[in-house]
Amino acid sequence: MTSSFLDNAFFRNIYCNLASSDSARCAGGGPFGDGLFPPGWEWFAFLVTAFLTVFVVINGALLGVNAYIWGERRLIGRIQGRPGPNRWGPFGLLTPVADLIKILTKEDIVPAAADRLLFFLAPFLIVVPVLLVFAVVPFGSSSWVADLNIGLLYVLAVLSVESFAPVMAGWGSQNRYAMFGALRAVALLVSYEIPMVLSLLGVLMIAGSLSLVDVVHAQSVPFILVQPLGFLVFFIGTVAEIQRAPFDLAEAESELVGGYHTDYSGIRWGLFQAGEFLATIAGAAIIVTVFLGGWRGPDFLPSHAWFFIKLTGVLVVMTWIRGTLPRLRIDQVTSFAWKGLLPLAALNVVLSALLSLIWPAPTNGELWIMVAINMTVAAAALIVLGQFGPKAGERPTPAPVSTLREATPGGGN
Amino acid sequence: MYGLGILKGFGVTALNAFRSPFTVEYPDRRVGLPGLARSAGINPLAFVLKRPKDALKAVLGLAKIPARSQQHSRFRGQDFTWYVERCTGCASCAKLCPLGIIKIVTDPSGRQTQEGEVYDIETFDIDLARCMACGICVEVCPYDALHMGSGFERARYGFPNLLITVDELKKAPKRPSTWFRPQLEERGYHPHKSGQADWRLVGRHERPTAGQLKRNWVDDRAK
Amino acid sequence: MRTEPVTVNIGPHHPSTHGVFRLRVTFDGEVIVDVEPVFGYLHRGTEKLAEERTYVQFVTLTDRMDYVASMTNNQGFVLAVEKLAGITPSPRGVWLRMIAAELQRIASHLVGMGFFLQDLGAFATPLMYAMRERERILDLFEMLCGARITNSYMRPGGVFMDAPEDFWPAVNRFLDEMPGYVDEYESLISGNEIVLSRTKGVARVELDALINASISGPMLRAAGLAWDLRKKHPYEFYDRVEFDVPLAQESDNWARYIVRIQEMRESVKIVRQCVQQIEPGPIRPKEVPFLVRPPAGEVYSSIEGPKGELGYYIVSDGSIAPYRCKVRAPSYINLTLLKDMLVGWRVADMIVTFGSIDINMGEVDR
Amino acid sequence: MTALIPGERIASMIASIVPGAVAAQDRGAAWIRAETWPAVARGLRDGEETDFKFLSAVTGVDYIDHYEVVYHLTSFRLNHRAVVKVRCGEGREEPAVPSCVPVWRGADLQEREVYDLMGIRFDGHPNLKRVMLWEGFPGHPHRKDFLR
Repeated sequence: MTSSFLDNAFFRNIYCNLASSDSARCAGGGPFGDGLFPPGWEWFAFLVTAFLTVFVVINGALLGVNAYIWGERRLIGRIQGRPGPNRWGPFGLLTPVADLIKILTKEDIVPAAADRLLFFLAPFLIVVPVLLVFAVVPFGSSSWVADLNIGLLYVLAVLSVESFAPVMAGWGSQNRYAMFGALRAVALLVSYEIPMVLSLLGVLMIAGSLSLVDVVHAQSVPFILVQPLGFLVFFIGTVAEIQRAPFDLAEAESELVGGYHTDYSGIRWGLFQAGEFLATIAGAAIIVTVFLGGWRGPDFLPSHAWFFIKLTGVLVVMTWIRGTLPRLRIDQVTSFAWKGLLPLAALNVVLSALLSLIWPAPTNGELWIMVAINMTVAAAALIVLGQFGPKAGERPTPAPVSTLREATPGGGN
Repeated sequence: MYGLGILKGFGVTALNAFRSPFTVEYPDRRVGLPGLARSAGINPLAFVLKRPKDALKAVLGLAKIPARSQQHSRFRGQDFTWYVERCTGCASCAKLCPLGIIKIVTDPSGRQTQEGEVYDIETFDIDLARCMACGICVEVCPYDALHMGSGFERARYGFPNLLITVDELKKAPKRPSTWFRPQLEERGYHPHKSGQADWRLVGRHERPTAGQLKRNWVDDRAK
Repeated sequence: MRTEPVTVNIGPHHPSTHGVFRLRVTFDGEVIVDVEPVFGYLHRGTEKLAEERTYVQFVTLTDRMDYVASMTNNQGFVLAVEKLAGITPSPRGVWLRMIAAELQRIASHLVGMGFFLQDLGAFATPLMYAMRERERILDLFEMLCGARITNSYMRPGGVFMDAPEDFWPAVNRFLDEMPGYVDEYESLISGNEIVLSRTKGVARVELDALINASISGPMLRAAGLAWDLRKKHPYEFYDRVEFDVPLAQESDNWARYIVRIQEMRESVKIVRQCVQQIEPGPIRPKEVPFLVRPPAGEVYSSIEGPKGELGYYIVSDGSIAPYRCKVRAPSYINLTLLKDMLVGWRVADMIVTFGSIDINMGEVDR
Repeated sequence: MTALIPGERIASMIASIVPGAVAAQDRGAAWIRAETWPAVARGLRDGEETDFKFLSAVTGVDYIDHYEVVYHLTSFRLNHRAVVKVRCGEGREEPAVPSCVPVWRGADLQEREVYDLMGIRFDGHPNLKRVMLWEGFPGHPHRKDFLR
């Protein structure tokens, strides 16, 4: 562990109050003199502080979910010409609370044919991995739970565990709508994982580290400028990975009613919703950290404020996308990943590799040269790829209707 | 280029996000300080000085003012307006109701008015649970005794409570809709703005003078 | 790998079946292999009810068939009754009927377009925009006849009540703003590459198949056949107004959508001309009694409803009620080719195709 | 204007397609013998001067002593319309008409509806099942003797 939550002054104070005997971390003792625990009990103090940290982060994330649900509903309401929820509490701020109470008091229905173990496990599996992501996200210049040296790898690994949950839910519900949703979710997650990981490679080459804290430190120029292609692919990949519009076809309430959570009710359904919104926030946090310079910003605001401003900005853009775009079809989604995003990501990797061969440890000026080169290549690549993409007015090849119709049993309708 | 159409769509939604919502919030509307001050009819500054408590509430987003959609005077409401003074008990409404939900029991009273013989109405039940507000009963009423109502807040627990009886019809506030009553429109009547309408107001004809009555009932018959 | 087809019941309680409609669909993976529509969840026996109701009473029941286009339902019925009973309607009543019917066509197409986009998966945004304008049309209807959805505005011989004075400025304001709103939908939807790739070429049907299957209305015009009863059989005063019949050639979901969008523009043009040409006078002839008593005989009269050819076949035996009243419901007959359109496409296309046919279950089941 | 072909004219047209097919005629319509109906339908659809490619409506009417099926035909090219009726035998028992689904696909759902609500059987219909009501519903509601 290179550094941990004890870098944060707030938690170090707590720790040092509990265990001032740890002279390595608490030079000069705690602010309030001797610690609570005698020497030899540092491990317990560490445990208590760690628990406190996790408690703060998890509850912060869940509060963030509530705030985000409110914000998204208000914003989409305004986009659609409605006021959005404004009845309960000032400006409707208590609406998520009311929703939560409603969800908690609803009947928990379990289908008779359900595979109960899978059915019960799935909602938890969708929430827990996302919460784990927040462990490595640096919220401020010295605020993080853990600074893993394999932070980015950890994020991708943990997020890919999440793709089990839709399958478990879909299979466990023994519902055909749910099964469709589950299979769609898996196809989506598998397809978008690859361009996402590839798009991060460029960042790693420039930053020279997998640690998210190091990535932020390396961004004297935000990587959205240095890695425009990488950002584009990663942003689209994230939106697809967390299954929000226009990639929400695993839920697709107009087609599959609710997708893999069709049969869930009450708090289990609520966990799915919470998981989705948590994933959105986590995805946005990763985007902010990796591409938008994390907590960095001019000094007139504290580093946390910069992080949350950027996070809010990304979330607003995601909500805006959701309010505007219709859904894609499953074959279009996957072919977009393989034919559109994957070549872009691969190009980005090659380009970044070449550039990092020239400038192994780029200075600020060299970064700006990279910005210029990358921007040019990105624009050229998008224009070239746009020629190959399905243009307006062009028809996709229809499915072979005639052969299928012959196989159809029975006559007309 | 590919993607330009999508960007155009983003422009449309962003533009709409800054327009004011078109929702009519019923029964009340949340307002900020300017809205509350406007509804009170004074400027916001004076409002803060005069009613600081309400002003604080408004700033916190908790103030509300009653709101209601602008209903046209022709709106076919649920509650019927019935003028016992004009009704002769002819039961045209009951006969021509497409669903047969009006039940009338009459008794000859022997009284005469200028418009015909009057029956005592013992029962005049309108089963609102099945009423589809088509207004044919109003259309066929020859003496303008029955009018559509202007209300729309008649939600009740249970179907029997939706039955309008003759007593309720008699007691109900007289706010007739101007549906199929052009004479009310000509007089500028609006059920929500003009207050209650007297039975003399709502008829198609002016009240005949004594001379007209004599001409109608005595002179013409003598011919 | 051995796979087996899966049969799924779409509906009757499904968010995208536009009412209580059920489809028994067999899927091979995501691909549709077989479709069997199941109707009747909203069957109310309207045609039977007509046999026990007078002609004016039945006007109120026509509202309940296609409840997003009640004005055109009324219009079709009163035209049939007028033809049967030999009533010449008052000119002002006819103009008012045309204004109401064309406004209703806009409203119906707005609903069709909005739900089509909703089925595409747009998070209710185009639907909300469509409802915003429909709301204004319903306000106009409230001015005309006191009701927003179930209007029962028309009577044999004209309409039952003249438009109030505040109707005319309101309708002019609406007509001035509506083309701008249509432009807004177009810039939100028509250029959107996702919409294009989802709808172009999907559920294509040949024109000959459409004609053979008695499909009418925008679906026919989206296949390139300029068949519009307002042009070909100008009932009311449609020969006195100028308008174009929008056509598309592709006969796919996109063509059906774009034809509806263009028809809204044309309807705005028609209403504007009606407002200019309307003349003062009685709204219905004094001599038409409330209890219309047509001579014994029969009549088939059809109009161009928002969803297709809306026909009424009335057999009269000389009494005050029709002996038999049959409604040629376009929504119902337009579903004839549903299976041919859907087989071979995917789940998502099924819902979108369903939206593009623009049916109304009240009219399908009657 | 969509012209309505008078009964006499349509009767002579039908007679030229299938001689002896017309059972009766009046001002507005022509009655056809049930057994000749499929051939007549095909002729009406493909004929040069009839050209009834579009079947507007199929209606069943209960005339107490017999049932009738009324076909409203439209031609887009010639912009005219005709009414053709088929009488379903005598009496109220077992009314049946040959189906015209092979000629017009559009008759598919409409014939099913007539079968469901009026109880007229369409021989040769590929999928003659009830539409609005469920299988096993007693009676046919559009018949005049149907009691609620």
